Amino acid sequence: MRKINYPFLIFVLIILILAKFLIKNEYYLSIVIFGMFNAINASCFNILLGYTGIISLGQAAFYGIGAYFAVTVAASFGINPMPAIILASLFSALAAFIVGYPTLKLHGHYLAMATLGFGMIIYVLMNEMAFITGGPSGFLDISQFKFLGISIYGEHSFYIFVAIMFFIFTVLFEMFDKSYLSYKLKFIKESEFASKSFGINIFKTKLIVFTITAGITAFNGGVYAYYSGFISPVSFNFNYSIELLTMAIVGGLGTVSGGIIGAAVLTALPEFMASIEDYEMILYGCFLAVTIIFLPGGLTGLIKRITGKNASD
Amino acid sequence: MLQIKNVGINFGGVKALDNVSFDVPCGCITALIGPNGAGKTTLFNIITGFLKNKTGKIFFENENITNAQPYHVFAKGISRTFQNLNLISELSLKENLLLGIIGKDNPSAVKSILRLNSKYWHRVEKKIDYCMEITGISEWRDRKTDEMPYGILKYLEMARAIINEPKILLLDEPAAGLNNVEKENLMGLLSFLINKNITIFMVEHDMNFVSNLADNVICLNYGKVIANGSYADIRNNEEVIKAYLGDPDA
Amino acid sequence: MKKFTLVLIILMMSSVSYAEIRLGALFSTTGPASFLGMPEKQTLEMLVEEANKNGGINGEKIELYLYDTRGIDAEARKKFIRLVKKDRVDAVIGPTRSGSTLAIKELAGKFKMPLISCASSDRIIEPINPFVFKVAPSDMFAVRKIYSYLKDNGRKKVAIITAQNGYGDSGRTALLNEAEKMGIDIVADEKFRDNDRDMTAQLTKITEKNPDAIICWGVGPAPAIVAKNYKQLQPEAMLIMSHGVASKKFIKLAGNAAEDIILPAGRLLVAEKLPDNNRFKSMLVKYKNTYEERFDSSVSTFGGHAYDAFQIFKKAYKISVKENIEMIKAIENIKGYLGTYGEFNFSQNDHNGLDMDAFIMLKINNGDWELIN
Amino acid sequence: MQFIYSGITSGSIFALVALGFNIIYNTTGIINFAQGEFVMIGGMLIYTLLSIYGLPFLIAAPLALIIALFLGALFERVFIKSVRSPNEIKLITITIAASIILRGLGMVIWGRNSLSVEAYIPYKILELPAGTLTSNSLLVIIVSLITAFSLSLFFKRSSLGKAFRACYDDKVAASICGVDVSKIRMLAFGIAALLGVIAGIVTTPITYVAYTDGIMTGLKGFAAAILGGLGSFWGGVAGGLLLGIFEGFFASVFPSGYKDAFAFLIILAVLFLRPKGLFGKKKAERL
Repeated sequence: MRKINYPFLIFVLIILILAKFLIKNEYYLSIVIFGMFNAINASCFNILLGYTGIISLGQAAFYGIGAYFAVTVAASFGINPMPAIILASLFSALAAFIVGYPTLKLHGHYLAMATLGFGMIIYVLMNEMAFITGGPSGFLDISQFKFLGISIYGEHSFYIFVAIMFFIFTVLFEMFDKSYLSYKLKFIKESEFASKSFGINIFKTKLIVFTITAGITAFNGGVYAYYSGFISPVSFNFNYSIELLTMAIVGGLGTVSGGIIGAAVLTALPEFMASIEDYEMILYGCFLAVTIIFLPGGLTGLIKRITGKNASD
Repeated sequence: MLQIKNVGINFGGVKALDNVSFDVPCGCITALIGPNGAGKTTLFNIITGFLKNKTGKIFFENENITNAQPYHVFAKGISRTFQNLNLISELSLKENLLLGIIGKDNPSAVKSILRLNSKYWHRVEKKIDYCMEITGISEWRDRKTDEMPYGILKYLEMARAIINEPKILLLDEPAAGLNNVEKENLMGLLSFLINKNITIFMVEHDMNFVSNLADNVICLNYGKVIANGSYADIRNNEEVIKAYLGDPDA
Repeated sequence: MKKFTLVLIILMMSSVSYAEIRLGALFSTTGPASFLGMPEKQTLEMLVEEANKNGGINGEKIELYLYDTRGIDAEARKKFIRLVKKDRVDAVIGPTRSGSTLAIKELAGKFKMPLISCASSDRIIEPINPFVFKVAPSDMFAVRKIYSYLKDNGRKKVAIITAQNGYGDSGRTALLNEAEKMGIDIVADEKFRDNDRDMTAQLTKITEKNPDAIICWGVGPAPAIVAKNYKQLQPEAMLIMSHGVASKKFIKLAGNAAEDIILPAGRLLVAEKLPDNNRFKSMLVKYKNTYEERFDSSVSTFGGHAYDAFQIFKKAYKISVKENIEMIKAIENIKGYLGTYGEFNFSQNDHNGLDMDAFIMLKINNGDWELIN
Repeated sequence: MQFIYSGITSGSIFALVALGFNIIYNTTGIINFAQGEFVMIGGMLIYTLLSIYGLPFLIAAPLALIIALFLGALFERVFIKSVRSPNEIKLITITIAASIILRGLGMVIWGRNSLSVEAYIPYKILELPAGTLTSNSLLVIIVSLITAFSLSLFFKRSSLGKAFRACYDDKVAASICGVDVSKIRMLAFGIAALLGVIAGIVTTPITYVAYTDGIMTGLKGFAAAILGGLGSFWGGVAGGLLLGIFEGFFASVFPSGYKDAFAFLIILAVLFLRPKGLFGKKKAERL
């Protein structure tokens, strides 16, 4: 319907390519890689909250399901990483469907509680089903990542893979944003009552969105597991869901660039604050509070205001 | 066209609607009147599937739509407006109209994301233009709704309700809050719609408006139908007068 | 995005200062394991300062690069790469938690970066990674010490209650594995979470099984609550804790309920009470006194890990310079180092270097530690 | 049976936290994710006043409560009131931001170790049918119940309490009737902080306090409030007690590692079957 924002996509692409050639230090590459993982998750969260109005505090659980399912399936059945990740993504989507079926009838705080509860249950399962997951000590038996016969190992080659994945998802998010679907979701978010009376099957739409974002998050989680080479439940607890929430909000809800900018800033920020250690938490909180209080549209809104043009549409 | 049969609903012991039955005939304007709290909007909500009635049945074109989901009701060709508008303030007028149509057509999401259905979108754009024109709001098409005056929004809501070419239009107080000029225009628009063979069923308080337009008037009080007939009949009906002015004997 | 890359580029160009010896450290100084990471950090900072005052190692000053892992695997990974690639350190001490160590175990091999972990999980050194060492004794040793103590006292029916975290899980595994080998009968296997406030439900369940002893494996305040709940229910069984509570803070928290608890721990806690001819005594007392004087808080064996790790690094650095061999070979050559947890004898196949001797059995008596034989 | 006693002990704390959630929710419509942080601050305050300044308990406790009231009001002014064009999501996130700041302050001020204070009353083990309870746990239960009752009296009888209820029913109408809604909101946060600090004071001798404690306490309290029905006063109390008993029950019946999973499973089941919580009332909505 609306025109795709090609300058934005090209800008992202240039940054990604520039980063590849300019950043030689693996430390910075690893931060960018983490930033991209976070960005995809935060964008999924953004689609849920910023577009559809579903507050999901269980996103970390889907991320974890993806990571654990991919590596355990690969380890126990000897499947290649990529098919395992796809299976994990499908499995997570199925889980989201089953969970979403009863939960998405709830609203607001009740929905927040339900998704939070789901996240907690998955967290307990990750800890307790030690015969599959390795329990709290973590899962170490992760094979080397191979894709199309090329083995991907180390920050440099993973950067290329994750950057491609990230760019594909960004393009998809942008296309989604400009399609009628994003309107449909915004209608649901703004007025369920009006959307219902104009023939939108709210529940079905929400369920589909919830399922697909869970699938993407899990796919991302699977790749993350192979990148990190070790996973343990602490990476997928409630705190991570909250981190995603803050990223999406700091970046700007309801925009494609919101999740990306929020993830980039909040992934990079703690690295610069490493020297002030004790005060890092306070500063992080203040940064968040200041963004919410003074920047209604998040950082995307700020950029829009400064440049006077639309960064995302 | 729309048949209400013995519909009843309770809200915590209060009978909001009690054994309500009437028909909305095809191709004309039917008005539902009654004092505040008579159950008019409740009835609308039952018809459109937002409330589940305890008793009775609703038929649309001889098809039972009792307790159907709102989107099913809408798909049958029943479109409505609201007392409190229910527009989406963050979006432009044009985008608000989109809501009226995508729920009906349900275009493929995948095709839409991959941008494979551009022909369809051309048709949609044309429809939007057309509806904006007949409601007279074309010049503000790209403005955001929250910066528009109430009258324009009222028309926008009308446009949103007719863009999907409904068979019947349920209007909840269409004239409320409009000035006289706007009311005149609205009457013109409704007559135009009747000519387009769209049945209109409206809740309205403005008796002048009702008298000018309605072919058929139904009066509700305390959840009961107390009168049903032409405007002239209703005006002289004692019970209606009592309901509006209060019972002098009481 | 623009700003972000700009800052990135600036950071990339600003190369780091030039110190002779660069030592990296990763401790969990915030997050749930922060009360373990903090003494480690303080100890290491104290030692580095002291070493530099005394002319560094071989006359070279040590520059310390210390980062907080927040107890998160991903954070440990990021910070480890930062130490290796940006700060270009010679070796890394830490992380505090087993999970964080495991998360960077493979990377250490890839970057050929010597890593001396302060975490206890056996999986850190099994399978062996030539670059990864640990100074914390294996849970297996503590478990064996406990079991043999129990057997000596004719107690064979044991109930375990472990924390639902990496520390508790690793202890639980050791407890279950060693039980079979040593003929101990585990009658109950319960768990608690770090932030649980009441464990009477689990303890009641345990009591119904009539065990001879209850072994609680956890760190932080939760075991103190277990001790209190144990006192409340007054079961027949004796209560045994892990070395995770080997700190005066535990006694302070549990108060009266800590009395008579038995636990395996390093000698550091009872440094003064060791006989004068004990070969560990002088070194332990010295560390303990300097630490307690400087930070005004009682020493913990976790800080001792950092102490050992630093001493081992120091020795290895000297050896590697003297004999012109790699750092890891130098560590493997360290024999007979007397550390806070016993005598370290590293070898190519043993990257921990400790044995069962690492632990001694202690009893809490009148709010203080008491050696038992 | 023991699980019931232990469940009621931990449940009465959840109940106090849930009440804090409900009071703020009712007057402002916000879920205050920093509610658990108030409990942490309460524990820290009483530790500071008792152990560092060496005040007697009878001075320290009221002082802590006064500080709490002030802190809660300040919290509202700094974080909540300053949000421009507030909506639900923004307000939830600002409380998350606030909780991070409070936690960070807690760490900087009080350090990383768990702190404890001497028990306020002599330690005794009470033998009850099929279980035991310590005198300190009993104190927790009694204080929580007294607090809940006096709060309910405050809302029912006092004119200020009635103003709170008016705000809940209809903000606009309340302000027309001369209720200073802004002041009520500030007070609501004050009272919520007060509740948190009370919970912190009574639990610190038993369960200690560390700067990270707030997160889980807050989540459990939120779960209790939802279980009982958000906004329902006695629902929050019942939800808290039930949640405590559930946890104890599952720990004593199933492998205890899974107890949290079961507790949340129950909450999910309640939400699916009774979406408004066990005792929640449906507020009439105008379509």
